[in-house]
Amino acid sequence: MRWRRGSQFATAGMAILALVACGGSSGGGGGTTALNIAFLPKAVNNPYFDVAASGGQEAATALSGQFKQVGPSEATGAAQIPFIQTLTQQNVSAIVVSADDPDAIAPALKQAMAKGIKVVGYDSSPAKDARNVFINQADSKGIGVVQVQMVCDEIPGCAGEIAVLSATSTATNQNAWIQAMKDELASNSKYAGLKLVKVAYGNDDPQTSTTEAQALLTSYPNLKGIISPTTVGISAAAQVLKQTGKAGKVQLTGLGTPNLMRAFVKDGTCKEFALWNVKDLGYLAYYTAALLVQGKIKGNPGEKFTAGRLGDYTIDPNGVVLLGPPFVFKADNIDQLNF
Amino acid sequence: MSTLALALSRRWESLLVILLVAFIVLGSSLSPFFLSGSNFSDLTSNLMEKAIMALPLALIIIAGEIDLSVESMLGLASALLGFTYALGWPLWLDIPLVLVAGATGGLLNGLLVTRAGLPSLVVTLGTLALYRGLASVVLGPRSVSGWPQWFTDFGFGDVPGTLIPWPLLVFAVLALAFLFVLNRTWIGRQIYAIGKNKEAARYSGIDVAKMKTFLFILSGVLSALAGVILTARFSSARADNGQGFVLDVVTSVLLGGVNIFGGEGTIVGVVLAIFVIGVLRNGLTLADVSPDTQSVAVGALLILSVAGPTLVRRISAARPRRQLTKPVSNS
Amino acid sequence: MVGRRLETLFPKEHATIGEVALEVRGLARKGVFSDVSFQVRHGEIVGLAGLVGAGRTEVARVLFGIDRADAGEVLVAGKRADINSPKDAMRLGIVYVPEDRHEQGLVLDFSIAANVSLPIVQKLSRLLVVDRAQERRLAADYSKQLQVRSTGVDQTASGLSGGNQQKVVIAKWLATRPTVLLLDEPTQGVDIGAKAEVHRIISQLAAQGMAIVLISSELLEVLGMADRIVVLHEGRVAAEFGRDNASQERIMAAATGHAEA
Amino acid sequence: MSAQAIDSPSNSALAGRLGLERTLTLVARLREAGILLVLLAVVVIVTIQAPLFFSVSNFEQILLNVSLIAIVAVGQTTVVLTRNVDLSVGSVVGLVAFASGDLLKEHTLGVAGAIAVGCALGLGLGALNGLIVAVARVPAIVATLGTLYVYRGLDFLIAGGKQVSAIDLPHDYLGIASSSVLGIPTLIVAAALIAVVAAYLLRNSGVGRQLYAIGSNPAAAEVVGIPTQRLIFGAFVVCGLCAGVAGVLWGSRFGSVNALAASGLELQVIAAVVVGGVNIFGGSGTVVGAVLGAILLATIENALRILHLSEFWLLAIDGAIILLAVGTDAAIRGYFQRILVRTGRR
Repeated sequence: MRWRRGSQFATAGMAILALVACGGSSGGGGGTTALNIAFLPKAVNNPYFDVAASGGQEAATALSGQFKQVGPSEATGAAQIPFIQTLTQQNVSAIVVSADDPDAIAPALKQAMAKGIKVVGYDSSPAKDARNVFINQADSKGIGVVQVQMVCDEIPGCAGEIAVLSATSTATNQNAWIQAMKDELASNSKYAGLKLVKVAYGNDDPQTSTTEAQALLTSYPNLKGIISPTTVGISAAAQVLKQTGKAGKVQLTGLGTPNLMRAFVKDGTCKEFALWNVKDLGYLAYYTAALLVQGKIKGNPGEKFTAGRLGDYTIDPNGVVLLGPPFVFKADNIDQLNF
Repeated sequence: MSTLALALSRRWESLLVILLVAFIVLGSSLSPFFLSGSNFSDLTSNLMEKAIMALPLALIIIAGEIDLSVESMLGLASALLGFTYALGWPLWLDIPLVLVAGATGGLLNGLLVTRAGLPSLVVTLGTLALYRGLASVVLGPRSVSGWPQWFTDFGFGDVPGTLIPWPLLVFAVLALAFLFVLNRTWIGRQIYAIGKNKEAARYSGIDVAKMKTFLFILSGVLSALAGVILTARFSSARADNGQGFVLDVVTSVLLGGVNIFGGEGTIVGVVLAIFVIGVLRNGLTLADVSPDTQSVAVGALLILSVAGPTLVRRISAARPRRQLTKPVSNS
Repeated sequence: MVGRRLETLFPKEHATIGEVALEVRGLARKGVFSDVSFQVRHGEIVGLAGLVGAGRTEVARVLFGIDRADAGEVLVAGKRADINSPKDAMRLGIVYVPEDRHEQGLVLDFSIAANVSLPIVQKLSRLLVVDRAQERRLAADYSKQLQVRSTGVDQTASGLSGGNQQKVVIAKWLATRPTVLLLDEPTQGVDIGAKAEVHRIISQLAAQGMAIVLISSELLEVLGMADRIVVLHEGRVAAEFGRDNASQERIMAAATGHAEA
Repeated sequence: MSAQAIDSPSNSALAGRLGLERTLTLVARLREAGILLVLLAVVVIVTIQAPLFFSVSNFEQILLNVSLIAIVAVGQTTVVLTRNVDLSVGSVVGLVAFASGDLLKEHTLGVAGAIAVGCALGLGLGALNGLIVAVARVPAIVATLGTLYVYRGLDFLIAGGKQVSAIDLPHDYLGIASSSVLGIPTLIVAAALIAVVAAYLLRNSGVGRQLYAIGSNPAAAEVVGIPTQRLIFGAFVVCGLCAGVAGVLWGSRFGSVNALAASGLELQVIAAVVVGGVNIFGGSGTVVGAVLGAILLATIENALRILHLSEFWLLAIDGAIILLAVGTDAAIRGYFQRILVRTGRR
C-alpha cells in the first residue's frame, strides 16, 4: 500500500527528469543579429544606473534596437547570477553588465558567451575572460588621483584624518579607486599630512550609508574629510553632515550626480566632487555591444570604432575602452548638466 | 498512519500535481523560452539548496517543532568554507569541518529546545540572527573566490551528456532516503507519534528529547551541505549567502501538506511543493518579474497552504454531523 | 448493586503468590510524597488507595521513570534498580497504564496495530524497517486475548469505545512482556460491561504471575480486586491492610488521616 | 457509585494562575530594574574605555537611533503579550516609508496628508495580519512570515526600482527629524509620547488587562468570556499602526527611501521586546521594559562603534540576547511555577 503512493512521486519525478534530460539544448543558436540588448546593473534601485540606462535607451533608439534593464534589488554579488541565466534563456543578443562580484558571475557569463551572446562590461568589470569588452568610465588611477586632490584642496592646510565611505567591498571599480587613492597618498609628498583612517562600506544602500557615515563622525571626532566614491554614499554623507551641523567642519568629496548633490554644493556642505558623464557611459556601452552583435568589431585589442555622437574610440591591449577624463563639478558649473 | 490521514495526504498530493502542471502551463504562456530542457535544468539547479533544507525541516515540523535558522546556518557554512579555504586548507578538510559546524549549530538548537524547554520558534529566531551575525563576523564583507574547477563545475555544471545538475543527484538520493526513513522505519513511526501526541509518545518509552535533538542536528548538517553547494554554484563564499531562503523552504514544507501543528505530512508532498514553487518563480523570472515581487506570490501561497486546511476543517466541522456508520459510544 | 456479594462483582481468580517482584523502600520526592515503602509479589495485586492528591500517581510516575525520586530506593526482583526514564523502567519489566487514556495512553490517530507496537517498534524492525506483518499479528493476538471489539487492527484508535481503548493500552504494555504492571484508575470513564472485562483481565494477569499495583479511587474496586491495600494520605503511607482485615470504613479513615493506633 | 471527589483541574490552575500573575508582574518590575542596571554598567565600562562616549550629543544620537525602533517595539509588545509575534513589522515600515515618500515626491499630498495616509496604510496592513491570525486561525509565526515577504514584495512593486531622494522631499517633512521641541529632538519626544500612552492604556484600561489574561492563559480567558480573537485582531492592528507611524518618520530621518528601507528591522525589534522583559510565553512584560530594551541594544551598538569593534558583531549580539533573555524568562517562570505547584499540591 505504501509503495503505491510512492509511485505517485515516481511519476512526477520522472516527468521533471525526462523534460530535463531529453530537452537537449533546444534553446537554439546564440543571439541573432537583431539588437536585443539587456543592461544588468549591480542593483536596479540606484539613481546612478538609472542615468546610465537613459544613455543606453538613447543609443537603442538611435540604432533602432531593443533596450531593457533587469537586476537584483540589493547589490550582493551572487544575486546577479539568476538574472544572467534568465537572459541567456531569453536569448538576448548582448548583456551589458556592471559586476558587483566579478568571480561569482564569471561562470554564468561564460555560459552565455558560449551560446554566442556578446558580453560588455560597464562601470565595474567582470572577470577579464568573462566579457568581450569593458567600457571604463575613467581610468582608475585618474579617479583616485582627482579625489585625493579635491579633498586636499578642501581641507585647510591639507592635513588631518580622512575616511572613505565606499559601496560594497567586492566591487572591482571601488577597490581599484581606493587602491589608487592609497598609492597616491603614499607616493605624493604633497599629501603627507593626510591620514586615511578607515574604509567603511555603505553597500550602496541609503540607510546603511547613513548609519556608516554617522559612525565615522562619532568614532573619529577629529576627522577632517570624507571621500565617498559612490553616488549613494556621498549624498547620504552630505545629509548626515548637514543634520549633525558638521557641514563645513568636515569636508566631503567623491563621485556624485549633479541632481543629487546640487543642494549640498550650493550650501557648501560639499564644495566640489567629480564624476563622468554617466549618460554617455550608458550610450557608449550600448553602442559597443551593438557593434559586437552586428560583427562590425570583434573586441580585439587595437580595434578602432566610432560610437555615434561620441566620436572615435580604440580598444586598449586588455580589451578596455576609456570613456574620457573625470569631470569636476563645482558651484559655478553644476547647473549646466542635468542627470 | 491512519487511513483517514492517508486519504487526506493523497488528495493533497494530487492537488499539488495539478498545481505543478498549471504553473508549467502558466510559465510557457508567459515566455516562449520556458519549455526548454536547459531552462528546466537552470530552474532545478537554482532550487537544490532550498530543496535539501526542506527535507529535515519537514521532519522537524511533523515532530511538532520548527527551525527558522536554516538560511543563516547556510550562510555561516559558506562563510566558514570561505574562511578556511582562504587559509589555504584543502577542500577535503574544509567541507567536513563545515558539516561539523552545521551539526554543532543544530545541536545548540536541539539542546535549547529539549533541555532548556524553550519554544523552538523563539530559539531558532534567535539563532537565525546569531548564525547570520557569526557569518558576517567570520568573513565580514569579503567574498572568497578562486575555487578549484571541479568544485565550481559540481555547483554550476550538469552531469556530462545530460541536463541534470549534479546537486539534483544529491537531492534525489537524500529525498529517497527521507521517504524511506519516514514511511518505512521505526524512526518515522516515532516522529509521527511525537508530532501527534508528545505525551503519549513519552509515556510509550520514546526518548522525545533525543529524537528532536537528532532532527535539529540533521537540519544543521544539511543546511551546511546546502551552504557548500551554494558556494560552489556561485563560486563565491559570502556571509550573506542564502538570505531570504527561509520563506521558500518553510512554504515548500507547509504547501507540501505538512501540518503546522505536527503529526501529519509526507516527503512526496514536500518534493512536489518544492518544484511547484521552483516552476512558479522561474516562470515569473522569465517574464522579468523581480524576485522580491515574486515573493508576494510565494508569501500568499504560504498563508493559503495553512489557512486552507484549517478553513476546510472548520467548515466541515460546522456542517451538521452526518451519522457515522459505527455508533461511537465514548461514554 | 446494593447487597450483591463482593465476589460476584469482582471475579478474583485464585493466584499463587510468588517472590517479591518489586520493593519500594523510603521513596520520597520533595514536597510531593515521602517515606513510601511497600512490596509487590508475583501474582499479587496491591491496591494503592487514597484521596486524589495523595501522591499515588506521583509514586507511579517515579517507578516508571517519568519523574526522579529525591530519596529512597527501588528493588526489582531483589536487585537495586536505577530508573531514570520510561525506557529504563521497560527494560526492568515495569510498565504503566496512565490515568489519562487520550492524553498519555494512546495516539488516537494511529491504528490499533501502530499503538500496540509503539513501545517496541524498534525491536519489531529489521534493518530499520518495521515488520508490518509481525506488528499486525502481535496486535491481532492481544486483541483476541483481551477481546477488543473493532473492525480490525487497522482501525484508528479514535474510533474505539472507551473500554476498548483501555484494552488497547493494556495490550500495548503486555506486548513488552512486563513483570510489574502499574495501573492508574484503569476503569475510570468506562461503561459497566467493559469495567467487568478489565477486572477479569487484571485478575487473569495476576493468576499468570504478573505483579500488579492498582491505583484506584473506587473503594469497592480496591476491596474487590486487591490482595493487600496500601493507603496514602498527603504523600505518606497511612496504613496497610491485608485482603481480609480491610473495610471501606478503615480505608476511608486512613485516607483522611484519622487512622486508629 | 464511586466516591470521587470533584476537583476539576481548571479551578486550581486558575487560582495558581492568578498567583502566578502577581508574581510575573513582580518579575517584570525586576526585569526593568535589571535592564537599567545593565545599561548603567555598559555606560560606565564604555566611558572608562572611551570618554567621548559620555556626551550629551552622543546620547542624543543613541536616542535618535532608538526612537523609530521603540515606536515599533510598542506595537510588537501588544502582540507578544497575547502570545503571538509579528515578523512583518520591518516590511510594513518599509512599505509605508516608500508610499508616503512617493506621495510627497509627486506632490499629490501635503506633509499632513502623507502622514495620515501612511498611518492608515500601516493600520490596514496590521488589520490584514489580524484577519489571517484571528479569523483564518493561521499561527502568527506562519502568517507574519508570509506577510513579511508579501508586504516587501508590494514595496518593490510600487517602487519599481525608483528611489525617493532627499531633494524630492519637502523641506518641512525633512525638518521633522532635525527639529526639536524644547531642545529635545522631535523623534524622541514622539517615541516617548507613544510609549507613555501605550504603557498607561495597557496597565490601566480594561482591554489592557484582558490582553495580559489572554497571553497568560488563553483557555482561562475564553472561559471568563474575554473576546480573545477580537482582542488579538486589535493587537495586530495596533502593531501595524505603530509600524506605520515609524514608516512615516523613516523618510524624514534617513532623507532617502528605497524599496529596501527597514529590511531586517523585525529582528532588532523582537530582540528589544524580549530583552525588555516582555515574556515570549505571553502574559507579562511592559511597554516601558521594551523601550528600555531598545535603548540598551542601541547603546551597545553605539559602544561597539566607539570602541572601533567591528559592527558585524551587532546581528550576532541581537541573536545571543534573544536566546539569553528567553532562557532567563523560562528559568524564572519555571522556578515560580514549581513553587506554586508545590504549595497547592495536586
